[in-house]
Amino acid sequence: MNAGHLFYGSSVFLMVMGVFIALTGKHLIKILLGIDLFDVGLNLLIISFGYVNGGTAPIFSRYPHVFKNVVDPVPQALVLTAIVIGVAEIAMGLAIVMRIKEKFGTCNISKLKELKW
Amino acid sequence: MTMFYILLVFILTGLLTLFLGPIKVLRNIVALLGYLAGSALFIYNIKPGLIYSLNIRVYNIHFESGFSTVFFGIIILAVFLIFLLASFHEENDGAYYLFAFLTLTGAIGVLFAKDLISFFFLFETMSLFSFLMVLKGKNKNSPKSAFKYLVWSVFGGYAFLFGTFLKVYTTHSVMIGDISFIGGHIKLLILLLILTPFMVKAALMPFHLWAPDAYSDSKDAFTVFFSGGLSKIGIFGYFIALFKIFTEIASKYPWFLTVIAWLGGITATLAGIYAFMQDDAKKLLAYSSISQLGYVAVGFGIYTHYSVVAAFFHALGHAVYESLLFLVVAGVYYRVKTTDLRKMGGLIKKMPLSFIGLLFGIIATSGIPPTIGFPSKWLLYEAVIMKGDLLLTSLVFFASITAFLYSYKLVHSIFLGKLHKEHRDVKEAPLGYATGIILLLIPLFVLGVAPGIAVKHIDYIIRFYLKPELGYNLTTMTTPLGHVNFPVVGIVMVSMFVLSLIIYFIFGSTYKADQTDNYTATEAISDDFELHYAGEFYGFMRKAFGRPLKWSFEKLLNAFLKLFAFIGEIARGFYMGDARVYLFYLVLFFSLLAYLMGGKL
Amino acid sequence: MSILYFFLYLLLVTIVGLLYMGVARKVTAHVQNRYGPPIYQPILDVLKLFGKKDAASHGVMHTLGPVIAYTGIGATLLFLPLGNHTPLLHFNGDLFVVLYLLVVGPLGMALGAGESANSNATIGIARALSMMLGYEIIFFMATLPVFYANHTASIYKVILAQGTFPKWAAIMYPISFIAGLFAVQGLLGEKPFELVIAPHEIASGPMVEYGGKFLGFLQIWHAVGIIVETGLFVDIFFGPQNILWFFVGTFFVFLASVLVNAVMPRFRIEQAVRFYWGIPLLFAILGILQVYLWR
Amino acid sequence: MVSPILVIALSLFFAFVIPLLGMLSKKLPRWVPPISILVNLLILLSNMDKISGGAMLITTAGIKPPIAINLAIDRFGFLFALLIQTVGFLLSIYYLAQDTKDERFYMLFLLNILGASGIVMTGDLFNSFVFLEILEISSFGLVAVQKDKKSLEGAFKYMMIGAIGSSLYLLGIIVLYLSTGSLNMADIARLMPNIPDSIKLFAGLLFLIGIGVEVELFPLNAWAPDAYEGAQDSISTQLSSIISKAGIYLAARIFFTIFNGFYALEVVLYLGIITFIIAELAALMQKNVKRMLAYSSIGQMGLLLFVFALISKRADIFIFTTIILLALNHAFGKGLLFLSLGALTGGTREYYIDSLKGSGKSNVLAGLLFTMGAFTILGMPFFFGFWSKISALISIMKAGYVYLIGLVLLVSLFEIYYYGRVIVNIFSGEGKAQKTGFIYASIMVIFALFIIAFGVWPHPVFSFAHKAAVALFERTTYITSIMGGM
Repeated sequence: MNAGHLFYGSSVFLMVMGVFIALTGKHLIKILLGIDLFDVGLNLLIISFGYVNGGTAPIFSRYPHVFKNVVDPVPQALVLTAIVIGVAEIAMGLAIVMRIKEKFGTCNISKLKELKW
Repeated sequence: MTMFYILLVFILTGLLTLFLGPIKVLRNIVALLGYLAGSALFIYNIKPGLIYSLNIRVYNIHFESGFSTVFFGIIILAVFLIFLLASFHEENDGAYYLFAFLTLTGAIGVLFAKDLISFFFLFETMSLFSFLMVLKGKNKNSPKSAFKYLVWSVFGGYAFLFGTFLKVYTTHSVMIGDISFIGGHIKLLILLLILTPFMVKAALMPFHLWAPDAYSDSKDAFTVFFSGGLSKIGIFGYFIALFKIFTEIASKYPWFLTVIAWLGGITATLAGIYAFMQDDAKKLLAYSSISQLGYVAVGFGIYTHYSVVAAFFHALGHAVYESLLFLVVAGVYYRVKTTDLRKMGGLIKKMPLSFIGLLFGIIATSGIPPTIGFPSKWLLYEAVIMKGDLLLTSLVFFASITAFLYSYKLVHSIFLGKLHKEHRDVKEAPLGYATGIILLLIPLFVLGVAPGIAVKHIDYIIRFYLKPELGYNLTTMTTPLGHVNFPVVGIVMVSMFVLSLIIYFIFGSTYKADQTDNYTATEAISDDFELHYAGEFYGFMRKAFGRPLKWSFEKLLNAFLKLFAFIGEIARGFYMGDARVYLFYLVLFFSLLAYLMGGKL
Repeated sequence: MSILYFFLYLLLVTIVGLLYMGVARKVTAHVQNRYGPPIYQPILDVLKLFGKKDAASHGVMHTLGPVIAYTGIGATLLFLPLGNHTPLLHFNGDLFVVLYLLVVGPLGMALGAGESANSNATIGIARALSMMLGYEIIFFMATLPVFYANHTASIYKVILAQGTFPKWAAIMYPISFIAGLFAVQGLLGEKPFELVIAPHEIASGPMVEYGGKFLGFLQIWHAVGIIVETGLFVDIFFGPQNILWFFVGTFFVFLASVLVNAVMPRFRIEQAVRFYWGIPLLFAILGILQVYLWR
Repeated sequence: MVSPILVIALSLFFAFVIPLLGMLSKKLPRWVPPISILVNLLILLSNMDKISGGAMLITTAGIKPPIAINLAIDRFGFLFALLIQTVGFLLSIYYLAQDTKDERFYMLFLLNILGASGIVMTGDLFNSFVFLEILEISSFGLVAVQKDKKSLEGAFKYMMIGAIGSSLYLLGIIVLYLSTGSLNMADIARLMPNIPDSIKLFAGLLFLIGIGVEVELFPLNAWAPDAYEGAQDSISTQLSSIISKAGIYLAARIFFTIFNGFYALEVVLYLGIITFIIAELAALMQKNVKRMLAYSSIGQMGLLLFVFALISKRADIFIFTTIILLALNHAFGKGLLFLSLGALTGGTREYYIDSLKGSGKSNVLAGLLFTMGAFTILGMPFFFGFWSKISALISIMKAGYVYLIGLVLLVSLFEIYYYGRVIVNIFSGEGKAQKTGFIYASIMVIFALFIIAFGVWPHPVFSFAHKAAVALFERTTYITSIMGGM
C-alpha cells in the first residue's frame, strides 16, 4: 500500500464520516461540522490527487531536473478556492443556525418542523 | 384570408369593448357592430372550399371551409346574436364581452381549422374563455361550476391532443384526414381520443357531469350561447371524428357506433329523468339540453343517411329551442330575480310574450308538430327502426316522454298556477329579450313546416360520406318506412283548431274568474293561501324510481378522485421529512446509482 | 266536399265515443249491482254542458286548453285509419305523427288546467304525465315488433300487411299483444290506473276548475280519445277490418278495460308506474325478442 | 462594444460597494442593484451582434485557452444571461419599493444575480463551480432573509443539501481534470472520447448529483418545497426563474456539450419524468398554495429535464428549442405566479387556500395576473405556455415516446385540477380589500405582458430560441470556436 492509497483512503473516510455525522447528528452545529468535515475530506482528496510521491513544490526554478517531478499545482490552487468557499458556506450556515436558535429556541434538528403542509 | 379576418374582427371587437369599458351603451354598440361586421363577412364570403394557411415558424396554421363550416357557423353566429340581445340587459363589463367574443372566435375558428393543432388551439381558446365567462357567473356557485367545467373540458382537450399526436405519429400528417388505413387497433384509440372532447362538449354521458352546473351557474345571457351555440361544436366534432377522420368506422368497428348510439340513448333518458326532478329552471333546462344532445349522438351512432340527417337537424333544432327556452328564462330572471321554480308562478298574465316563447319552445322540445322539433325526431325514429334496434328505439321514445314531463313542469311552474304576491307589478321582459324571442320563433316554425331548407344543406354536408337515401323536398320527407308532409300536419292542426274555436264561440259565453275563486273543498282562500303546486312536482317519481335514482356517475368519479388524492398524499409524504432525511435521500440515491453502475465501473 | 265528409266523420266518432262512455257506466253499474243511467246519458250530458249559459274562465290559457285538447284529438283522427276504411290523410304520416299528435290533446288540457291555479288540477296533470312513463312506453314497445316485422311505420300499411283472422298481429305476436293490453288500460285511464281523475283524492283532477262548455269539450275530447286509442290498438293488432268490425273491435277492447275497471281498486301513482316497469315491460321486451327470433 | 467580463466585474464591485454605501445612508443601497443590473443588461445587449455561430471568447490575462480562465458566451448562454439579467432587473425594481430591508440583502441579491450570470457565461469548469457556490450561498442567505421560522428552516435544509451537492460537483470536476488535464469546458469536450467509460460514468454520476440538486431532480429536490415555501415571494420567484434556470444551463452544458449525452442523460430521462409525476401528484392535494406552486415548479423542471434528455434518443435541434421555450415559460410564468400570490396575500404570508378566499375579488389585478400565470403554466392558448407545451409534446413524439404523451397529458390534468381549484377559490366569496403598490403591480404586468405578447405572436421567440438551440446543438462549432480550428 503506497502513500497515495493511504491519502485517498483517509480522505474518503473523512468524507464518509462527515456525511455520517450530518445524517445522525441531532444538533445543528454538529451537522454543520459534519458538512465541514465532508468538505475537508474532499479538499484533502483533491490535493492527494495532485500529489506525486516524492515530488516538490511546483515553483519555477533554475534547476530543470527538479522540475521534472513536481506535484500538480492546479488542484492546490483549486483547493485554495474551495477552502474559501467552504468557509463562506459554513459561515452562512452558522449565521442561519444562530437565527434558528433565536427563533426556535433549540438547535435540535428534529424540532424544525414548520414546513410540512 | 377572410377566415383569418373574421376571427381577427371578433378578437378586436372583444379588445375594443374591454378598453371602452366604462360606458355601457358604447360597449353594447361596439359589440353589436363588431358582431355584425364579423358575421356579414362570414355570410357573404365564406363559401365551401376556401383554403388559407399561415406560417408561424414552427407551426403552419391551415384553414379550410366546407359545407359543415357554413352550416354550423350560421347556427353559432345566430345564437350569438340572441346572446348579444340578451346581454344588453345583463350586468356586463368590458371583460364580459372580451371573453364572449374570444369564445366566439374559438368556436368559429374550430369550424375553419384544417389541421389538428389549429383545431386544438381554437378549441382550447373556446373552452378557456367560456370557462372565464362561467367564472364571472351570477351566483356563489359559479366558481365551483366553472372549475368543474374547466377540468372536464381540459380533460377532453388533452385527450384530443393525445389523439392528435398518435395520429401524427402514425400517419405523419397533422391534417384532419383519414386514419382508417392504419393497421392494428390504434386507430380506434385515436378515434376515441379525438372524440372525447366532443362528447364532453355535447355532454354525452358519462362526460356530462360539468354541464348542469356550468349551464345553470353562468350568466343567463351566456347560457343561451353556451347551450345553444357551443354544444354545436361537440356535434361538429362528432362529424369530424366519425366522417372525416375515420371514414370506414361503419365497416371496421360497427360495435363502436352502437356504443355511441346507446350512450346517446342513455343520455337522453337519464338526463330527461334528472331534468324533471330539478327545482331550478336553469338546471332543468340544462338537463333538457343534455337530453336533447343525446338524440344527436344516437343519430350519429346509427350512422345511416337518415339518422345523420336527423342528427344534424336535431342539432339545428336544439340551437333554436334551447336558446329560446334559456332566453325566456333569462328574461324572467331579469324581472323576478329568481330561477327557482318554487318561487314563481302565474306570470302568464304579466309576461305574455315570454309565455308564448316558452310555450312554443317546450312544444318544439317535446317534438310536437308543426315545430322544428318534430322532423328530426320523426326521422330519427324511422332511422333507428330501420337499423333494427328496437330496444334503442324504445329507450329514445322513453326519453321523449320525459321531455313532456319536464316541459310541463317548466311552463307550469313559471307561467301557470298562482301568481305570487310579490310579482304583482312584474312587467314583460325588456326589448332585447323580446326581440330575441320573436327572432327565434321564426325558424322554429319555418323549419318545422319546411325542413327541406335545412335538410338540403345537411345533405350536401354528408352525401360525400354516406349514400344519399333520404327522399326529401322542401316540405316532405320520405323513408322506406313512411312519408310525412309537414305543412299538411300543420294545416290540419290549424284548421282543427279553427273548427274547435268555432264550436267554442257558438256555445255560451265565459266570464272571468279570479284565481282565488277556486274549488278548494270548503277552504276559504285568500291571497296568502299557497295553492301553487310547484315544489316536488314529480316527487312521487322518486319512490317509483327508488334506489337507482341515487346512483350517479358523480359518486363513481369522486371515488376515483379519492384514489388519486391518496396517491398524492403518499407522494407528498416524500417531502415532509427534516433536513437529515433529505440528505439521506441524497446518499441513498448516490449509493443506488453507484451500485447500479458498479458493473460498468 | 271532403270538409263536409270530415265533419260527419268527426261527429260520428264523437257520438260513438260518447255511447261507449254510456256503455261503460252501464256495465260498471251492473257489475256493482246497480241499475245505471241509460247508454245515451253522456250525450245528454254533453248537450247540457254546451247549453249552459256561461262558464268560468281563469284566463286565456284556461280557456284555450280544452279547445286545444279537442284540436289535438281531432287532428289525430285524421291520420288514423279506421280499419281498412281509408282516412283522409292515411297516406301522409305514420305511427309517429299519430303518437305525437296524440300528445297535443293532453298538453292542451294540461296547460288549461295549469292556469286555474288549483293544486288538484296540477297534481292530476303531474300524475297524468308520470303515468305516460309507464303505459306509453309499454304501448310503444308492444306495437314496435309489428311495425318492424312489416318494415313500415305507416299504420295503414301495417293493417294491410296483416292477413285475415289467423294472420292477425295479435296472434302472430301474442306476447306483444298482452303487453299492449296492459298499456291500453293505462292509455284509457281506467282503474287501476285511474289516477289522473281520482275523484276521491284530487276532486277529478284537471277537470276540477272546468264547467259548462269547457267540460263539454273535455267530454267530447275524451269520447274521441277512446275511439282513437282503442282504434290504434285494434288497427295494429287485429288486421284489416271494415269500419263496422273496427268499431266492434274497439268496443270489445274498451269493454274489457271497463270490466277490469269495475272490479279493481286504484293504485298509488308510484305503484302504477312501477307496475308497468314490471311484468308488462317484461312482456314487451320478450315480444321484441320474439320478432328478432322470427325474422 | 464593451467586454462582457465587465458584467461580472462590475457586479462584484457594486456588491462590495453596497455595505460601504450602507454606512453613508440607509436609502442608497437599494438603488445599487437596479443600476448595476441595468448596466449589465446594456453591456450584454451591446454584444448581441458579436455572438453568432459558435461562442464568443473572452480571455483573461491574455492567455488563450485551454490554459487560463475564460468566458465563453454562445447564443444559448447569452439567452440565459439575458433572461437572468432581465428578471433580476425587474426584481431589483421591485425591491426599490420595499422599505424594511437592510443593505446586506441587496448585496446578497446582487451576488445571486452575479452567480447565475457567471454560470451561464463562463467557459471554465472550475469557474462554474465558483459561481455555483456564489449562487448557492447567496441563495441560502436570501431564503433566510425573512428571518422567521419557516424561512430559516427552509434555508437550512437547502443549505445542507446544496453544500453536499456542490461538493460532489467539485469532485466531478476534479475527476475530469485528472483524466484530461484541463478545466476548460471546450477542451474537456474535445478530449472526451479519450476518457475511459468508467471515469465518464463516475464523473457523470457526481455531476448528476451536483446539478440535480440545483435543477430539482427527483430524489434530490426535497429541499425545494421547503425553501420555496419559506422564502419570501420575490425570492421564490428568483429561485424558480433564475436559480433553477442557471441549473438548466449547467445541465445542458455539461451533459450535452461536455459529455455529449453520455449515460447520465439516460438517467435524467427517467428521473425527469418521475420528478414530473411525483411533484404533480404531491401538488394535487396541497392546501398551502405556495408550497403547491413549489411542487408545480419542481414538476415543470422535471418535464423540462425529461424533454432535454430526449436528445439522447434522437438528435434534433427542435428538442433544444423546446427546452428554451419551456425555460422561458417557466421563468416568466412561475415568477408571475409567485409574485401575484404575494400580492393576493397582501404580504401576510398566509398561503392557505382557505385564507385566500375572495382575494381575487378584492384585488382584481393580482387575481387576474395569477390566473394568467396559471394559464401559461397550464399551456392555454393565447398564452406563451401553449407553444412551449405543444413543442414539448412534439419533442416527445419526435423521440418516439408517443405513448408517454398520454402520461404527460394525464399528469398535466392534475395541474389543471389544482390550479383551477386555486383560481376558483380566489374568485369566490368576499375577501379583505388589499392594495398592490404601483411598482409591484407594474413588475407583474411586465411579466404578464411577456406571456401574452409572445403567446399571441410567438414568432420572435421561436427564432431567437431556435438560434440559441442551434448554438447548443452544434457542439463542434462551440469547441472549435474556443479551441481554434482543429
